[in-house]
Amino acid sequence: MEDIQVAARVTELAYALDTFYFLVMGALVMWMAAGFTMLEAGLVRAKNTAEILTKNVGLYSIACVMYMLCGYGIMYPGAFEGGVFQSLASIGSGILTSSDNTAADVIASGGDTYYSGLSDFFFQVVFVATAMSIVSGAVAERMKLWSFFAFTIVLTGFIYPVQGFWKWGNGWLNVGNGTVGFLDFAGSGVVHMCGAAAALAGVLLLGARKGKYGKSGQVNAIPGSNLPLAALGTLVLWLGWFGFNGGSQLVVSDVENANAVALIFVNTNMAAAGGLIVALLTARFWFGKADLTMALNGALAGLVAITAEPLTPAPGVATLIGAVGGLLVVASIVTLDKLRIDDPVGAISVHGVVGIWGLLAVCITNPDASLKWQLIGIVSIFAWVFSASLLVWFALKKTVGIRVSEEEEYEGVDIGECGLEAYPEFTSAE
Amino acid sequence: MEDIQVAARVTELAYALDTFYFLVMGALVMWMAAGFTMLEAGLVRAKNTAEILTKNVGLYSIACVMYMLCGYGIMYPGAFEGGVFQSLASIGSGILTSSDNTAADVIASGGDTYYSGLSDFFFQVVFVATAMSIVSGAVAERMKLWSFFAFTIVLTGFIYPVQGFWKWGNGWLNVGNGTVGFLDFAGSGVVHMCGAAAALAGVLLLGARKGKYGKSGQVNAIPGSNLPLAALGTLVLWLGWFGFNGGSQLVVSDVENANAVALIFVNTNMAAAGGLIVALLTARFWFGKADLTMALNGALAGLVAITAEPLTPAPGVATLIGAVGGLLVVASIVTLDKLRIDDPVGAISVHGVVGIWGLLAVCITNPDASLKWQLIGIVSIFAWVFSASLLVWFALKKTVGIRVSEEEEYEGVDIGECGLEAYPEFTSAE
Amino acid sequence: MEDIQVAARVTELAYALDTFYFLVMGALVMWMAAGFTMLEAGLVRAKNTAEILTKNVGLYSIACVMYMLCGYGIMYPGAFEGGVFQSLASIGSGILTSSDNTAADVIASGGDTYYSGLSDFFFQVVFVATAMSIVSGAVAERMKLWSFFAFTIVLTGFIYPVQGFWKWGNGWLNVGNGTVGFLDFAGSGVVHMCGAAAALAGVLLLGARKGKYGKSGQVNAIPGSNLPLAALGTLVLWLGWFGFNGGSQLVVSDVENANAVALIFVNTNMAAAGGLIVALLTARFWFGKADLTMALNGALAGLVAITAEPLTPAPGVATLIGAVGGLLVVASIVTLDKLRIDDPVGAISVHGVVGIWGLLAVCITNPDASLKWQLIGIVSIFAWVFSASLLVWFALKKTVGIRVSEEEEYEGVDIGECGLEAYPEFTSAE
Amino acid sequence: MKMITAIVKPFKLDDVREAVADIGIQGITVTEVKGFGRQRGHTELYRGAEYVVDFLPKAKIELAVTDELAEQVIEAIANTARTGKIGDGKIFVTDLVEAIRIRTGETGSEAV
Amino acid sequence: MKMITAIVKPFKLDDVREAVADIGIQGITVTEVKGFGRQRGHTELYRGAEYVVDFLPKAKIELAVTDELAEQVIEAIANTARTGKIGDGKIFVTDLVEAIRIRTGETGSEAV
Amino acid sequence: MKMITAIVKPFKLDDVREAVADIGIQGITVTEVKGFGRQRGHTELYRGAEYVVDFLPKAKIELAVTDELAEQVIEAIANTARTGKIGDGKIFVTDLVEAIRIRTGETGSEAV
Ligand SMILES: Nc1ncnc2c1ncn2[C@@H]1O[C@H](COP(=O)(O)OP(=O)(O)O)[C@@H](O)[C@H]1O
Ligand SMILES: Nc1ncnc2c1ncn2[C@@H]1O[C@H](COP(=O)(O)OP(=O)(O)O)[C@@H](O)[C@H]1O
Ligand SMILES: Nc1ncnc2c1ncn2[C@@H]1O[C@H](COP(=O)(O)OP(=O)(O)O)[C@@H](O)[C@H]1O
Repeated sequence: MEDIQVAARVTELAYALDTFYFLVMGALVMWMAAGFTMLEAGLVRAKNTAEILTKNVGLYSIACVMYMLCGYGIMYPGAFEGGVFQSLASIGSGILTSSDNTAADVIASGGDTYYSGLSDFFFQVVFVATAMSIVSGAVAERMKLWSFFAFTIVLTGFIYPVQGFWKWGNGWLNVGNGTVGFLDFAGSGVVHMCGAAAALAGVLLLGARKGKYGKSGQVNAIPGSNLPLAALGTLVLWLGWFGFNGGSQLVVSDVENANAVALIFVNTNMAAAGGLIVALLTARFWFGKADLTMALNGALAGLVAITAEPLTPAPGVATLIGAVGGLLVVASIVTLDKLRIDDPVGAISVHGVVGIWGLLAVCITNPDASLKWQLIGIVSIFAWVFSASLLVWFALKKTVGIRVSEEEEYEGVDIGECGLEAYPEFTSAE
Repeated sequence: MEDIQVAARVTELAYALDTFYFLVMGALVMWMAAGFTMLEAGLVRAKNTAEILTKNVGLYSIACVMYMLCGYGIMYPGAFEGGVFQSLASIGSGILTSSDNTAADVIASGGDTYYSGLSDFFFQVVFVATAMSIVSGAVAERMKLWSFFAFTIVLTGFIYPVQGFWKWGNGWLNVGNGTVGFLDFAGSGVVHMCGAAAALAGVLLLGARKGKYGKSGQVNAIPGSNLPLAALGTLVLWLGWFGFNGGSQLVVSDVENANAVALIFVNTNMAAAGGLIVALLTARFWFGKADLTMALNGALAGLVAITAEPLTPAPGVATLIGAVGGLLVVASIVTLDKLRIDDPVGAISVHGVVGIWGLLAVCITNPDASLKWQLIGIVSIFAWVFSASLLVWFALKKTVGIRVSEEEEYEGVDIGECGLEAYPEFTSAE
Repeated sequence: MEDIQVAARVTELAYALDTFYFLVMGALVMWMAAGFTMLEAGLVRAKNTAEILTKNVGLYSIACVMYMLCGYGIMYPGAFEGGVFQSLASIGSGILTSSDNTAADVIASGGDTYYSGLSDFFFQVVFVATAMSIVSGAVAERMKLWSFFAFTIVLTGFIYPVQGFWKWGNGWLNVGNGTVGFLDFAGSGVVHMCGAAAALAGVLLLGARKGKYGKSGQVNAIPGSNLPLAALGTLVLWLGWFGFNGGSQLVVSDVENANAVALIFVNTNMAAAGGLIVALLTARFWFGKADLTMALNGALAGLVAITAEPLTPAPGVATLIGAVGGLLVVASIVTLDKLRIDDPVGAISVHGVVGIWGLLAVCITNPDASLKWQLIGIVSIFAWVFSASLLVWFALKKTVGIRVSEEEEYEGVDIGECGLEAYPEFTSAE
Repeated sequence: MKMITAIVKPFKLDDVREAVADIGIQGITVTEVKGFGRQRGHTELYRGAEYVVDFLPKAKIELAVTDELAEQVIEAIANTARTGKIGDGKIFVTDLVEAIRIRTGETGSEAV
Repeated sequence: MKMITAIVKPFKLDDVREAVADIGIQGITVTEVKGFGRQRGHTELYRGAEYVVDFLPKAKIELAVTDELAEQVIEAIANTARTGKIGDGKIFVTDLVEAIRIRTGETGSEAV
Repeated sequence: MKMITAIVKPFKLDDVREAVADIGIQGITVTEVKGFGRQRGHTELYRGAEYVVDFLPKAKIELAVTDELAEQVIEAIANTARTGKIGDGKIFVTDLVEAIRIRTGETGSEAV
């Protein structure tokens, strides 16, 4: 081989490594869909389990299609020349043409074009599904299936991409190409708080599950039916999060980036561990018992907390950032219950409250961050997603309705919506 | 480093990347074993769950050993000098010597030898297990465990490799080194339809489960006992399929191949999403309810449909190919029930009927495909696998028997075959 | 690019590939935490399930924190200049600084520094969690939760790292830089037997579960409550083990190492298959039934057996090494029961007895191994871990106590320790 | 003494328990049962095949009471469990020959 | 009125239900129970240890009937549930003092 | 004949079964029930919210016996099931009008 050929081959190899890395990370994020599915299936009652499964696999599929049809075009207008409208126009010709960077372009770019455009789409599409999964847990056990899917279409095709564009599509929140301004490395805000804001809007219009809050103000427990599934779901999410945060570095093919990805893995893991331990201890001292479900929420809180900035903290600091998340999530779950905001799986606390903490915590370790911009980002994303979602939920409520009948809720949405039971042979205590 | 050294190092790096990619993809395919296990465990009754678990972990293990002993040698005669007989002869010396391509050979090949031979074996062996997993679901709840294992030995060691050789071993179906002739990128035919054909032969000789079909012609439902497991299994398969299709590109180490793998990931994902949505809608409009199990089968149908050609369709087209699969699978499940072909998990519909659709759909997007060759491939593979399997099932039926006693079927095969219960503490309704 | 630049770029690429490989393998090992969690949750009774889940997610988190705080420093003193004390001292400054190898250093090292230091920490930390997971299964259904966590702190922060240092930290067992002396490739001894020794010490002080052994000497079965979870856990471990063994090669970026990793994958898979088949057959012929739980233990035994040396055996030999493990594990489980050593999940047999077999089996295929050194390694690791653990368990027993009250054991530790039930809606037979 | 056995809709269980507690009944025993009555089960479709759910979950409540209280208890149960819709359930009364409190050995109306 | 309680093999449940429905019985209540009788359970091996399954699942069927129908119902149950093998079960009959249909308040034989 | 119904703590079930077997009783039927008695349930916290477990699992044992054996059986059950703590349970006795062994058709005291 001649020199020039070797150099080109090296550029191609780097492109291949980065693309492969991106795809593997994306596959891990896709796996988070299984995590949310199991977590939520474990935390609802048996009679609502088949429906929550249906919601989760359905929302993932709808998210993929909507994001392909228009979401990706809205969020990354440059990705398609001409943006969303052209993208919509191209449905006939196959949506997302399968054309990608040519070898010649890549080599000519000297490494600036460092991964396949389609691998980027793949990574992005699994993110939007994550945001939507957050909603399904919060509205569980009482929402109409098809109204939920209708909302899914709007959130994944429009509401999410718009604010995603603000930050990651190089919109107004992404000042100075992301070096100053609002900082959100992998999406504590863009993905997690976004999902939580949409969920909160839904929960407010939907109301609490029957029997959750007593007349005399007491909060009744409605225990989850299958905690092994909840634990499995949490561990799946923990694993998937290595892809979520680790892939958000976007490149791995040189020493600096490889080190960065390694640090992100370590920090992601440590934050989850810190969150879990502190939530478990908090539950132990507050309630007297080692509440497993709080520990699981604590791990997820740690993960959400570190997501906004997994790269600048040292591992010990990452552990502490996660630990604070673990404390906050327990306090938040209890507080929301006091406020009679009924969130069966704790999604609003984990992704919303702790998402905000994660965004603020960026200022602790990243010298480029400013509290002002973090607040601007939080407020603007929350305001947009919450109000847009509220509008959609409201429209659905006034038309097709969003809540199942009282009788259906009593009997379980499985029979009503899906016509089957999740565990038909196991007697369930009433 | 001198130039020549650098060039050699680059070749080695590419070899390492491709091998690593191949192993990661293979690990994902291995993970599909867990997917089939959970899917099938969720769709059978509680009293037959331990046995279906035993079948699945057992068949995977047997498939690995048989494919090592002779299957790989039959399918890829060149892989061992001297082919299967030499391979068999080499048992004493350790089966599959651990020797692999030397660095010198690889460098001398200038990149033509681009991955480890053993990584290829690993990838292939998890494929054969996939084919066999398809069978276990279709014959569930009534077949004798050890007869099933006997069949496993023959299918994985002989029946599968023979037709695998026809196509991927560069046999008669692989005209022009795979550029013309029968096209089956990752195995809609060679793996999925193959498994379905073997399953169909078994089901025909085995008969339906007691109580499945009424005297007056009605079809009775026998609900699956644990739908969260079925959903988990489907999501595991969905993830594993990225390896199944993505790994079948075989190379990732340059721009073109990296792009190809990325496109395969995207198309695989979109086809599954399309299949799920359409199956869910079909069930909704046909049966009036959002039947979760149909949605899950729909996702798998989408995956099977795109497997024959995940590389030429644009993502939108891939979605549609999957969507048609989702429609077909619902229709096929209902039709097979009408024909009194009792397939508890829908395996014949998902892998057989939709596998054929996938093979035919190649003609839509791949200009190199010809309907003639696709039909030749379908007919010849089906004919071979079905008739060879029928023979083996028949021999088993006439000797050791393939069906458990009526009493054992009533009490559940778990107690009869495994001596234990899957859920001993949970009262099961009868 | 100039020559020198290209060469540097190639070195960087190799570093990136090795780091990425290391992280992916580490993520697979982290996934083993889910495997242990599901396996153990499936094999205990329903009333003790939430607690075993809590133990598993808790121990993983504690292991991560303790290993960061001091374990890693003890095991690899060079990793932090100044070792553990400096490491402890650095808590204030963030524990494990996030600094890593610079690009300049890497290039200057000419490839000798071939992966990120943090990726090494990540890989190592998931190993220590594995060791600790082994303990939780053996002491299940009767140990106090917080005493268990106290032990976790000591094992992961001190007992494990000390013997880990002996071998992998280049201590006295690692003669000639690991070429002669005690050989333990991926940790049949350092990880698995270590965990089993700690478990054995705990079980001896703890005693058997109430009702496990009758007055008249009979051994009573206490069936696991959820076998699909046990099967899932086993398959998760099987998958994770590719990372466990495959990652222990540490490098993948040239032909030789890529081939080695491929061979390790193949051998790991074959050993598990061999172990499963033989355990299933053994159970069939010994007990008359295809005991699924024995098959699952057999697969794990095969994996443990090959872990000490997955690189020198040819695949056929690896299968046999695993097969012997499968035989041993069944015999060992029955024997331990005869000795009234109550291990609900078979952890001591799988990881201890078969771990020893794996270490001895190194001598069969690796010419560098010596029986003498293998025995020295086994005895010294076992003696250290067992006696240190015994001391800690004893101290805990004499102070806070290690066993729950008889009443709590009867009612299940879930209510007592966690204040909730794993399956609150499913009636459990008593 | 009388043994009163009431088959009621499961979601009425808590109300019934409170109603009889108000009269002073301190002990009841509840069993999950399946009822076939005039109220028919429903037909579902699972994978396109029919699925007749012809039993309905009911709660069976058993109360041992003194003869004096019987009438009052029956009334309380009937009033609380009534929804007016099909499937409301039944109350059966049998004679109780003896009752023993295991802990103390008390018998007769002391024991119920 | 009589309360007829039959303990039968679970797989005979559907047949029994049809048989008594043919006589005109409209309501029955079924409970899953465990029976210990002359029919012994079996011994299994789990992980090499003995595992005595000494209870057997049975279905308990309760029917409140008028005195006239009692004989006929008992016969129908006995004939349908009989397999001739050990473990076929038993039928017990007790006197029913009163029966009330909750929905309508009807009592006595109107109510059964 | 008498029908003896005992509500006992579940973990006493095996002891009771052995005790009555010693007297020669060959058949018993066991149901899992939930008991509300003087013994109250406990309050748990789940995710910080209260969770009243106000029913307690109990085992209901039913035995049909001849009049002669009744006294002895009741005593055996009471003695075996007694722990002296609250929640020990109760024994109820009703008259049995008839008993039939389905397999053989035997009736009366032959059948119990
Ligand atoms: N004759 C009977 N014997 C035993 N149980 C009965 C009888 N009649 C009704 N039941 C029980 O009562 C429940 C309610 O009965 P149903 O006929 O639906 O009420 P209604 O007569 O008010 O319509 C049934 O599901 C069944 O469990
Ligand atoms: N005396 C009894 N009291 C209560 N239940 C009984 C009695 N005898 C039998 N049974 C119930 O009937 C079931 C069948 O009894 P079994 O003795 O096996 O039948 P057979 O007498 O026809 O052999 C038992 O499992 C038990 O549930
Ligand atoms: N009057 C009753 N009618 C029906 N079941 C009763 C009655 N009294 C008690 N029981 C049952 O007996 C169980 C034990 O009763 P409990 O009041 O706790 O015992 P004690 O009277 O010895 O304190 C209760 O849980 C309930 O199932």
